Amino acid sequence: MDKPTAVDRRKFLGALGVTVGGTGLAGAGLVAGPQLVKAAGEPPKGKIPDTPYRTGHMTFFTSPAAVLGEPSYKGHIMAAEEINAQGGFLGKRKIETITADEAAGTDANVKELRRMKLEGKIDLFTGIISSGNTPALGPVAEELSLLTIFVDGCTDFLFDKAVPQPKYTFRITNIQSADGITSAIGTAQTWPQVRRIAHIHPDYSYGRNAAEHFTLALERLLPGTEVVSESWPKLGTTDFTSHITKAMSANPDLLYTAVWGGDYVAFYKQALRYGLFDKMKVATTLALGVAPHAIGKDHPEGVLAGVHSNYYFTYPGGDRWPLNKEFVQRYHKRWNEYPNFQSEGSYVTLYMLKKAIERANQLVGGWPDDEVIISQLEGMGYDAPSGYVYIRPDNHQGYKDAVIGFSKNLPDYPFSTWDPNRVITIPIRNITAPPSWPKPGQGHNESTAAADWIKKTWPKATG
Amino acid sequence: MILLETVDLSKQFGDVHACDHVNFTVNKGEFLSLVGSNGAGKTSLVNLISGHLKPDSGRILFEDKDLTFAPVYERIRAGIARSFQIVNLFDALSVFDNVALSIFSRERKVVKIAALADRDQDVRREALDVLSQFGLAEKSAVFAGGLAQGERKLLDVAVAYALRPKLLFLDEPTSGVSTRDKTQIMDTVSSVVRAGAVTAVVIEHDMDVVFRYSDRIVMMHEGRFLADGTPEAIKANKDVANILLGAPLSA
Amino acid sequence: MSILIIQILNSLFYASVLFLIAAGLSLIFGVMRIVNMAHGTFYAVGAFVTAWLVGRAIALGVPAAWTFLLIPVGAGAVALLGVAIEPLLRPFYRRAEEYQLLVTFGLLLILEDVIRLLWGGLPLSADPVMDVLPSIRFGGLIYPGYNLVVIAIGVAAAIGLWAVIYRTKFGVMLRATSQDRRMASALGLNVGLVYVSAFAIGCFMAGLGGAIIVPTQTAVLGMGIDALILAFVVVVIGGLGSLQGALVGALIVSFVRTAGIQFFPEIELAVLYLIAAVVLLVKPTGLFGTA
Amino acid sequence: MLADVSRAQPKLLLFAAAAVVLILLALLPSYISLYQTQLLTYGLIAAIAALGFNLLLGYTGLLSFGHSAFFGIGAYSVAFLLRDAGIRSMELYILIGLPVAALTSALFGYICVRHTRIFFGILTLALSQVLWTLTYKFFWVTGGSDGLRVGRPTLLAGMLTFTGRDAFQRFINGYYYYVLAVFAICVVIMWVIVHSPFGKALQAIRDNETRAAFLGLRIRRFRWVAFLISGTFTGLAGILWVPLNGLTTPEVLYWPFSGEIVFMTLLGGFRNFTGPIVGGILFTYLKTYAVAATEYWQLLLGVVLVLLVMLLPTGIVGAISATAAKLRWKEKPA
Repeated sequence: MDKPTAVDRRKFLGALGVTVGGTGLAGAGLVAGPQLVKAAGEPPKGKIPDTPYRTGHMTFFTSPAAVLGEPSYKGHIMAAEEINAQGGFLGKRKIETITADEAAGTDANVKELRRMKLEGKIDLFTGIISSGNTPALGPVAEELSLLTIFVDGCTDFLFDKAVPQPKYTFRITNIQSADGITSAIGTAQTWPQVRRIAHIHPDYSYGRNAAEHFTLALERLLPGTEVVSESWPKLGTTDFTSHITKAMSANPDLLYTAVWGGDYVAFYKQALRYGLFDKMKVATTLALGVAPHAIGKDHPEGVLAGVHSNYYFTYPGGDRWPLNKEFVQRYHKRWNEYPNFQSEGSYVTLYMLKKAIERANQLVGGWPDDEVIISQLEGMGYDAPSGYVYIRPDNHQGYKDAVIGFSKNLPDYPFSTWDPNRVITIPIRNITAPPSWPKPGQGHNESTAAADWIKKTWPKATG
Repeated sequence: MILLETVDLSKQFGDVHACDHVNFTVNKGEFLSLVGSNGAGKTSLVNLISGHLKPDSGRILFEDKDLTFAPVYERIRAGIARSFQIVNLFDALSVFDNVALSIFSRERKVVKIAALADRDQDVRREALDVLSQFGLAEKSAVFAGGLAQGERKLLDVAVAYALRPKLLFLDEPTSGVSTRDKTQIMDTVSSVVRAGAVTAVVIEHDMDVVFRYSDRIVMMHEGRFLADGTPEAIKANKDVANILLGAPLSA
Repeated sequence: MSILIIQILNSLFYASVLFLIAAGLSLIFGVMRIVNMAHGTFYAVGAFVTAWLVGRAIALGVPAAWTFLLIPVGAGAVALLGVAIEPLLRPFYRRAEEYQLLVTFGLLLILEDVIRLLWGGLPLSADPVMDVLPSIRFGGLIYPGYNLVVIAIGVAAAIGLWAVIYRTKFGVMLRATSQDRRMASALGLNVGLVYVSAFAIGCFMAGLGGAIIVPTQTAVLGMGIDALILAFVVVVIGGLGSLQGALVGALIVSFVRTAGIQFFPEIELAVLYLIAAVVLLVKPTGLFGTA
Repeated sequence: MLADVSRAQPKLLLFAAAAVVLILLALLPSYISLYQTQLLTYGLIAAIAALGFNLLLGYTGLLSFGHSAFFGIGAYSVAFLLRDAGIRSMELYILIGLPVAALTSALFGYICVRHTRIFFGILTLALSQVLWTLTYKFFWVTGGSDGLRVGRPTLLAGMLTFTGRDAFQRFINGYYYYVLAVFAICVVIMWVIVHSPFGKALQAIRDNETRAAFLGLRIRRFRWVAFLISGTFTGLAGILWVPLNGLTTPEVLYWPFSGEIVFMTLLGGFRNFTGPIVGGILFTYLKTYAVAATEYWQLLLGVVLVLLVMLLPTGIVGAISATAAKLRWKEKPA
């Protein structure tokens, strides 16, 4: 590996386009866009069948991961209801949704996806939370020539290896590697003095990936940091006391954890009572991402609280980005809770598809073939509640600027939320490998293209 | 000539002497009865010899081969077989299979995995032959579990007999059946056994049966041998009489 | 040093909960000869019921200190559930083990979904209970007082159960029945009653485990399955049907687990199963098992 | 002689019935949808697994709660063969995978058959879970929770390859017949085994261990060999399953999957030869449609299982044959 050059950290972070701002301000890449909900501009061309447009939404309805699955489903349903209220796609084809439980297991999910396509005759497959499932289902979707837009299941592995040349598969949320890198940048930006790092991560690909990319990026941003403790609790662990004590025994400056969902709730409640938060800084990837209302008021303030580097409902806030304000209002009205990044992702999925269908219809008239719709999805830019979303044509991956904030207890919410004045945004293009970058197995054997890209191109920060 | 010999064979359960330095010999070709009140140690002795129990001390010699601690299957191969007092069959298998299995085992064919059991004509012939000797031929296709008690007793013996042992222990072959069946069973068993020139040791309570069929009778009491002789000699033995009458021993 | 103490306390804390679950499993097997695959789910029910009750109570403005009383209530609820379910198992007492395993396995599947039906997917927490008690200082570190209570309850449960089984008339009935069902009924014992109460006690233990742990953690879907497997490991090591076995097994498992987390995180889980397998090899009935 | 007649006739009927079923299965794909074909393929594979499992439960009287281990071993050896040796031929998968599965079963079996009843069950469970945790933990070898992908193999020594236009459709249809053939062979082999002297001996051991010992049978050895064969069959199922599923994950090693194998066997009935076959196919459909029908599919399966054990302890085939027997009884009064 070529020796990294040295640059000043402030310059470095500047070059990465890191901005720390209030939720009232537009973050990087935000451009005030048209209202989200509005009747289609041009009237549809040609004859449109009024047969329903069948979508299959697979997500976690059972198991601990249901805390992520339900928001995803709710976002999908809300978008479908709104679109159907206007008569459906192209004003004609109402959206019908059949669901399946992702918790049935990867192998059962493969079966179920085939059933949805071959028997359920779905036009679109969407949903999916687990990064263990997209690499399994992506190839199947290609196999079935089934238009598929994954909401999450964010592993780089999907488009790096499992489906290197996607035709039918897309994914809307930021990739996994962005999580680790975002937390690393957030850490370097906020606590440049930390050196001793402890890790507690769920023992599966997500935790492994987060740890690896965080460490890689931090080495460059804060040279001389060392890993002083590691724990790999099984996903679904609820007793973290020994992991917490182990981490504390190494007296680190910072604890970095990718634990999420019910596990995270159990974790922070125990960590709180073990005085962990008084002893060290804490950075997370998904702390507040899971479901805003799942995190209690007792959650400590000032934790670098990740949201899967995607979206938190208070950002962009105020009237600066009405798209989000109105989305959150409608969502809260519909479900009596606040959306998370899954809700936003599955909501935007249907609207981007809607836009692609409308464009395709303008091009070819009538109901467009999937091929035409896909051509419109590729390279599409879109103003979403979370900001500007762009689908890269080469790997069908949706990109939006990465965001991460700091936990704070505000009077206006019954749960811990983001500090409105301290939100970190990073232009996504600066923390992911560029389109041309070789994928794993093409001249390098790093776990992801991003990892290789960081190792080869990132300088070492000084000062 | 001596077929089986035990030397000071002993077995204790707690402080109960099931077998107390028993020196037991069986001669080739005889039909021997082992008698004595319950708990006299008859079944324990058979269990020790057949390998169902491990002795505390002493030796078991069969045709001058030491089988004291030999595993059960070696004793079977050496030629010792037994039936059981409480019928011990393969209830979910057909009567035919119950007997056939003994033959397969004896012929070392039981390990055959790629051949249909019913296609082995030799075994089939012999099995049916054994069954007809025991008067069970008609039942061969019935599940062993579906037989009447008397038939089950016979089949239990037949299964042991089909091993073609040199020495066959029959543990109360007539227990739990009506008097009429008793004679019928014993007639069958003794005739088959004698016809097959198999040495047999029968544990039996019914003295009429014992006196009628045995060449020699051995009497056990509290783990020891009390008397050993021809039916006539035993009949004459006072101790035996007392025991059988349940009276205390004079000696 | 203080780290060591705290890790030991952590292990004891974990052990007392494991013991409550495993002892119940063992008791049920010892008396009824049934390996209850749904046992872990009873533990989960205890957690959910308690968390839910505490949540309601706090919402109704009940002072946190009083919510302590809800812990036995939660456990009791599970005992009642046990009483309700036991008749379902009666037809299987004389049937082959595979049937008992499968019917309880079916029960597990059902209860797991019923929990979700009642309480949904979000984790429930009951930490107000925990915060009633202050934390204790160890050198530079602190340890929640409540966890010491959990340890105490574990110890109390062990002693209590021991006393019931070896020092009371009912205990004699229990042991008699576990020795020989027929003999017991021949002696005029009401075996049916013994079974119900044994099952209820077993469920109560599991429920108590869930009830005391939930304030320190959260009630989440699937917690029962993990608990079941660990309880299995415990009883396999200690010996199915043995109380001492459950105790020693729980201690071994939790200390090994802690050591695993501290020193060799990679094979933390595998080690537990290996221990279980090894014990079964050298002593199939477990360290204290009979039968 | 009587015996011969009474035994020969039902056997002839059996062969006739089997032939008919086989022909029907062979004709089916031309009448059912592609999806049904692949689901049926899953079913046949499950049937092979259950068939092997039942040699242990039904014929030897040992309840294994760890057969997921052998299914998983089969599946993962294929995945490794593809990833590390670049092998794509289904035949090679089977030729190399089977010995691996056999060795694992031999090892596990050697340890497990020292015990019976519940201890046997728990020991198999514990050992299979060791395998599960290792697969789960050593993710850089096994892909951890992500599992390993397996592309479509070539069939019949490369004569059939599946790439390009509607490869998937062609693969499913081709693979169905491939699996059907293997399935038929497995059924014949297993049928011979259980009707061989060895098979009879196993049943004898199941019915009455003591007496079996007094026929001179070396009980533990027989159990061991039975375990080995059983595990190998289930391993073969795992081998056949991966290419169809496209990947393998630690889930197939996790104990609930062992539970599913037991479930399907009881569903069909473990006292009949055909029980596990019927059970395997039925269970595949049952679970697939339960998952599709409701998010409370677990509850559904649970209820089915409980009702099954309560009302049809001998399984579906067992119940049918019982009723059939009753009817026959009515026809000719004894």
